[in-house]
Amino acid sequence: MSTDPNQAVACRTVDAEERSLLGRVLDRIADHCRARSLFVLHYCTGCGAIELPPTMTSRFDLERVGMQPMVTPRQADILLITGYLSVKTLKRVVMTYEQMQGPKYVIGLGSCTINGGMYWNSYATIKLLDRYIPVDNYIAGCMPRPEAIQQVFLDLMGRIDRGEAQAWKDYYRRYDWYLGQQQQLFGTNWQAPTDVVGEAIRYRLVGEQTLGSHTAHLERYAPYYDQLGIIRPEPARMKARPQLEVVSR
Amino acid sequence: MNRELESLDAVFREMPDLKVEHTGPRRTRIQVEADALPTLLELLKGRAGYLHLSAISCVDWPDTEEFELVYHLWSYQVSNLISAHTRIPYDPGRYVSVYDLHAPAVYFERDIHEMFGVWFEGCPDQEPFILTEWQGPPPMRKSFDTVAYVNDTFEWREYQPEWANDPSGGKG
Amino acid sequence: MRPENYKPVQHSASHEYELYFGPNHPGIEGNYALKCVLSGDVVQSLRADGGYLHRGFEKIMEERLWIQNVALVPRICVPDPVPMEETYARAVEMLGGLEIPKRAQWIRALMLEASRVCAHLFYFGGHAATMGMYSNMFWGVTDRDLILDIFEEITGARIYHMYITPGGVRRDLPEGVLDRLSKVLDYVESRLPEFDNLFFDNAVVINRATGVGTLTTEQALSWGVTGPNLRACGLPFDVRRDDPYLIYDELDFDIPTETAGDAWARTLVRREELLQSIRILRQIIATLPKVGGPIRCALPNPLAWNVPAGSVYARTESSKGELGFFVVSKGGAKPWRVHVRGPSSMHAVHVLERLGPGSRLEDVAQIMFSLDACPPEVDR
Amino acid sequence: MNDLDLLLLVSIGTTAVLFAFGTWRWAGALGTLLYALQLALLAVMRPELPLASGIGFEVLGYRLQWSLSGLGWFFAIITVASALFSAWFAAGEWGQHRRNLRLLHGGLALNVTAMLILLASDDLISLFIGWELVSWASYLAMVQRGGPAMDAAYRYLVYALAGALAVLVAIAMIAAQSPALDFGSVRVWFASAGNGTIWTVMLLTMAGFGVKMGLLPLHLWQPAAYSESPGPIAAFLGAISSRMGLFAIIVVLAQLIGLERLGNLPVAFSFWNANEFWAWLAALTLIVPTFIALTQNDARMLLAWHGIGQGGYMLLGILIATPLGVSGGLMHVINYACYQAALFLAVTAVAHRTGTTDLDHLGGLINRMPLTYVTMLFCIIGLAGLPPMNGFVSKWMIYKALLDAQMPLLFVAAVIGTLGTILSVYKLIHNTFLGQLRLEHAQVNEVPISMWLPMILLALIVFITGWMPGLFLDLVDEAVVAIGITQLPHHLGGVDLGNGGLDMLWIVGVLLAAIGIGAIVYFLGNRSVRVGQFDNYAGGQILTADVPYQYSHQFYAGLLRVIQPWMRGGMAWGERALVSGADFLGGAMSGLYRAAPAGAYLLLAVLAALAVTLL
Repeated sequence: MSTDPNQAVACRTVDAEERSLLGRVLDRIADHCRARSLFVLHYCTGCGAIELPPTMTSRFDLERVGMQPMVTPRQADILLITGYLSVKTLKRVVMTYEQMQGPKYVIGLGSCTINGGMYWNSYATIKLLDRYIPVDNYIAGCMPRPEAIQQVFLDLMGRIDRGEAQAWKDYYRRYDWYLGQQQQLFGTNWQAPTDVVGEAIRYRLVGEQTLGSHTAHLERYAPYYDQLGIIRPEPARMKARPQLEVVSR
Repeated sequence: MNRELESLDAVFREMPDLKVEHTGPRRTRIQVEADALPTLLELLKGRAGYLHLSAISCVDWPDTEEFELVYHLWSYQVSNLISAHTRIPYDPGRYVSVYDLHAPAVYFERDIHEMFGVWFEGCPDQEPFILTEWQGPPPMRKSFDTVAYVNDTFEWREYQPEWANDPSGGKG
Repeated sequence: MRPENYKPVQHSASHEYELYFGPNHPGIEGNYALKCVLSGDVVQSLRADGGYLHRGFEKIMEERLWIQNVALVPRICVPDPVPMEETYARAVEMLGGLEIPKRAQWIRALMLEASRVCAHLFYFGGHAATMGMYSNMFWGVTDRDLILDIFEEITGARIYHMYITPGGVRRDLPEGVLDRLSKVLDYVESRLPEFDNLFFDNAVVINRATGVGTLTTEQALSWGVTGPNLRACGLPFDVRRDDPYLIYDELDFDIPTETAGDAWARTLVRREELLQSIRILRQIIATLPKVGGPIRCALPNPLAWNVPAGSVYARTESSKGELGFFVVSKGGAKPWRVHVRGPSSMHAVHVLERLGPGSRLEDVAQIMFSLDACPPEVDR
Repeated sequence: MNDLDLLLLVSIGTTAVLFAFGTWRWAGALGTLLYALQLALLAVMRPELPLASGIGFEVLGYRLQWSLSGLGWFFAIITVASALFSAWFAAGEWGQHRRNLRLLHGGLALNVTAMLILLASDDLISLFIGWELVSWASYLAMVQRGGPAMDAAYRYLVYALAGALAVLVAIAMIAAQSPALDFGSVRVWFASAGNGTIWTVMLLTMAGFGVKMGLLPLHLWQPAAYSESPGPIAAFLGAISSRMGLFAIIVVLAQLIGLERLGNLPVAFSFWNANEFWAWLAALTLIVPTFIALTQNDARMLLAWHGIGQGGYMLLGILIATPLGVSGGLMHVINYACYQAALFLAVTAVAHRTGTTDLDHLGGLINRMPLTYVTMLFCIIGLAGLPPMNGFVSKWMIYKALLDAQMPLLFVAAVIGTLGTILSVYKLIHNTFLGQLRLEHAQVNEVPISMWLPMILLALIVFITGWMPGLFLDLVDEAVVAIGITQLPHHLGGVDLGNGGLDMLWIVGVLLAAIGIGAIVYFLGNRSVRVGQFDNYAGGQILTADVPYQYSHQFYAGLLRVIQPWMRGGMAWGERALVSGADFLGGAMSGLYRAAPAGAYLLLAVLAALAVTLL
């Protein structure tokens, strides 16, 4: 596959309808299985985390629907935003979200993720979570009861099973917009470690708004990448490096 | 009880400029000049057993352009809480640290430095703690308008739910 | 990885390396970070990094009405919210010169002690979990839920009750709730032998926790340690007894102490405190039906309530230590300044940064948890 | 003039040529070719074994003769092959950056010659001559880098001379009682000798030959001496040099005294016999240095300590005295030579690019030096004794032989040693290749083909002979027969035993199939994304390159805290005590001489003589 971003824009998004019959059947089976084994990233972002132990442990027992807490993003399917997010935490959440592998789902727990909730006039917390990462489900309340959390999990499972929970693709298709929102908050120097554009190409999810003026900011640091030998999608950048002076004792 | 209060009185006798007021059970309020405060704390600690620095609070008074620093001290022996109030001007906004007397002061002074911008001479650690990634002014000052900041920085969700206009809650 | 952070620095030999606990770490209670510098598995230095849960409470409380803040304060400390409500309410009462009716005082004490039982049950589970023992956590959380049910019956909410308001409590107790609470307490007490078998008499746990994060009495005094952590060093100081509020001077309870000052002593003190809280609750259950009268004093119109000017410092013994609210009023409809002195602010930053160096990596989470530090209260 | 004479001549010729043309640019390549020629000669002479040399002469009534038995031939193959790979490596870019390699190439060839002479010895005098030649040749190889290498080599020399003295005493004892000193006569003499005599001779020879092998407690000189020599030399010395000691020990214990006799030789005042005594010493040699290797922070020191420990396996295997055990022990010699040489070469390659072998200064080189990484990966799997590499086969044979011979405690000891090996080789590869790439190494490149080809070839040998151990077992057979043990029935994939054999063809086949399934899923799934070094999750914190995150110092701190009470350096302390004791005695003697005038000594001597005569 070409790794030139200019060409990659032309790479069409593969719609569900355009997939072959076999592909659709496989997707259907995969979704069905996936919905029954979900790992939840246990990132206690806000005060909603206090209702998670009851939800997870013996009284409400989330494990009976096939969900388990997972501590690293690479293995997790669901990112649970348990309440208000301060700007400092949001940075980490965006990093964490980008490190999760697709398909990935986000649940915003509590009113503060929906519209700022109790902290509408706080200078430290964000008001709209879906401006920064795509959100699949919201749970209203301050704070939501374990039953509500479970209900939303069941709802999400059903949507995954039916192949409807596709919000994560939006992040790749409109990465430039999301990055712009993040940069507005964190400053234009902001850049997460994950190569989202490369992943969009990989997943064939490059849309009209994947690249734009905000992603152009990322290119400023290209010399650093060369210097540090960090892998970038453009192989041409990996030029021959100068030899080290051979030291012998 | 009386014996302990005597020692407290001895402290007050040594510092005649104090305005002492007993505001309630086990509560004493002392108004003290800024340059006399460290001496007062030292005397309280040494003579009257006020070992426990419960908190240092800072209040912003924009009318007089002053910060009010309040040192809350508790004596385990006397079971009394002294709040020592003092005021320092905005300019230069510097004060001495009482870290050498009370180690917990370092946390509160760091916090006040972060939230109000007061500089404490001699405080060993005034690195940002909570606001490490904050670019704006010290947010606890009265001059910082948080609502205006929020309106500038964040967007509001635009929705007009039906039930908001319908006092019956959508039931009829 | 923001590339502008990359200054091409030559590392020295990596005899020391950095390891980050959190902000997301299962061994840490909540969104809080510790930056450890380690050599081998021995902590060389430890730096607390907070602010992930910062909401600017002190600022937004200045912009809300006195009564609106009742809804805001419990959210400062998530695992133990009732003392927050109580302290704020009492500060406003002290400023406004309000007299709390006797019955409201008893109900408030009931809420406070029930909340302490909750917090301690949560703590046992958490402390066990930092050693990799999760059964205890499952038990603690589940037993705590029974008390949350009682809370829900009394206040309508499981966690954030907003029940204690300046002047009294929001509403009276429902019919028969004291009996149900009594049964729950019986059950919790009957569970304690099982907790003992699993946790408190467990040789593995005792060996893992003794000598970890030891505070001497002098250190505890000079570092501003309060609450059970101070009592674990042998100092029987308790705000409930030494600076009594509500009806605590009418109650009969002991102040348990230990002398070792390590993580295990802190846990043992909390176990005894749990029993003392149950003892207090039994007294309240016995007395409360006999205390009649209103549950709230007369308040002015809450939307146009100007609290007289002045400043007070109200203190409460929360499950974590001394909780103080310094409230300043300028005589207006909103507080001029509210300063929250959470017990964890001292424990999670000042004490932890000093206890960490020299301890081993596997004990860091245990030290943090045994201090029962609550990050939302640190960050406010 | 038979093949053996030709081989010795070629070897001596190689030494001469390489000393003469050592500064020439292509000296390394020339040496490689000459070693290849020697290897070919060895291959050719295989059907004629044992092959007696035409050279031989009589000194003081003793006949000196040379003859290559199957055992010597087996060790000679390893010797020459190790020299070949070392010379090849040195001929590449590594050597081209150095001005004068005369000493390196010449010293290497001299070592090979000396070792061949030792291996071909057929009587005790020639054995001793060969032994001394090897000692001095090793000294020449070790001193090359100067500085600390000089000190280490000097320490070695002290040990070697003391050991040689012990061996000389033993030979003198035998010469006083045995009619002749050729191996045949000595074997006959041993059969008739009393237990006390055998013990004395055995202890003296073991003390002498054990020095070279690094048998506890005579091992202290070895790590520094090996690790301070230049890379290819270290590879050669590490691979084979110590095994000369093992060869001599096998000659004495197995060929001359006989393993059955060893089993009947009681240790005074105990229920042990000599066989068990040496087996437990071998087990100690296996465990102690391995766990000392765990604490090393220098890659070459770590490997050198392992060299001592692995010697314990070989001796242990041979002392089991069953066909399986002896084959396993001997096979471990050749397996070990392959991966130890490759590991030293890999470490040298890393040092060539980064300038350091300090494990605290390395890390994350996997993307920068992938081939070196593959070499090290293959070889540490071999060193740790895990399938599918050849180290597994020989260790499996030793374990199995221990269990069959009903020595469960020694089995446990061997497993403990393996555990230590696994831990410390993981430390080696983790601290070198895994983890965080240090900024100063961000632009390091793979070594050129002239350097990686010999390494990779050795690594492939390690893998292929792990897959088809029959290839090496064929060679081992020659040596087993020479010792006088029955051959072990084996096939290409391993060994057949009555109570469960080993077939590596199947094991590796299943392993490859599993890897294949994984590969199919991996490549068909095609969803992998390579991420940068710092696109990593650390509890949500932002990682930056200017902070060290590599856990290298005090690796296994928890384990070491447990075993530290047993690791107080008792043997090093003993060595120092011996040195200072000798120093003190020498000082006292010297003081005595200086303080008293010669006349007083004369008077004392006369008085003493008078007293003796009068009494």
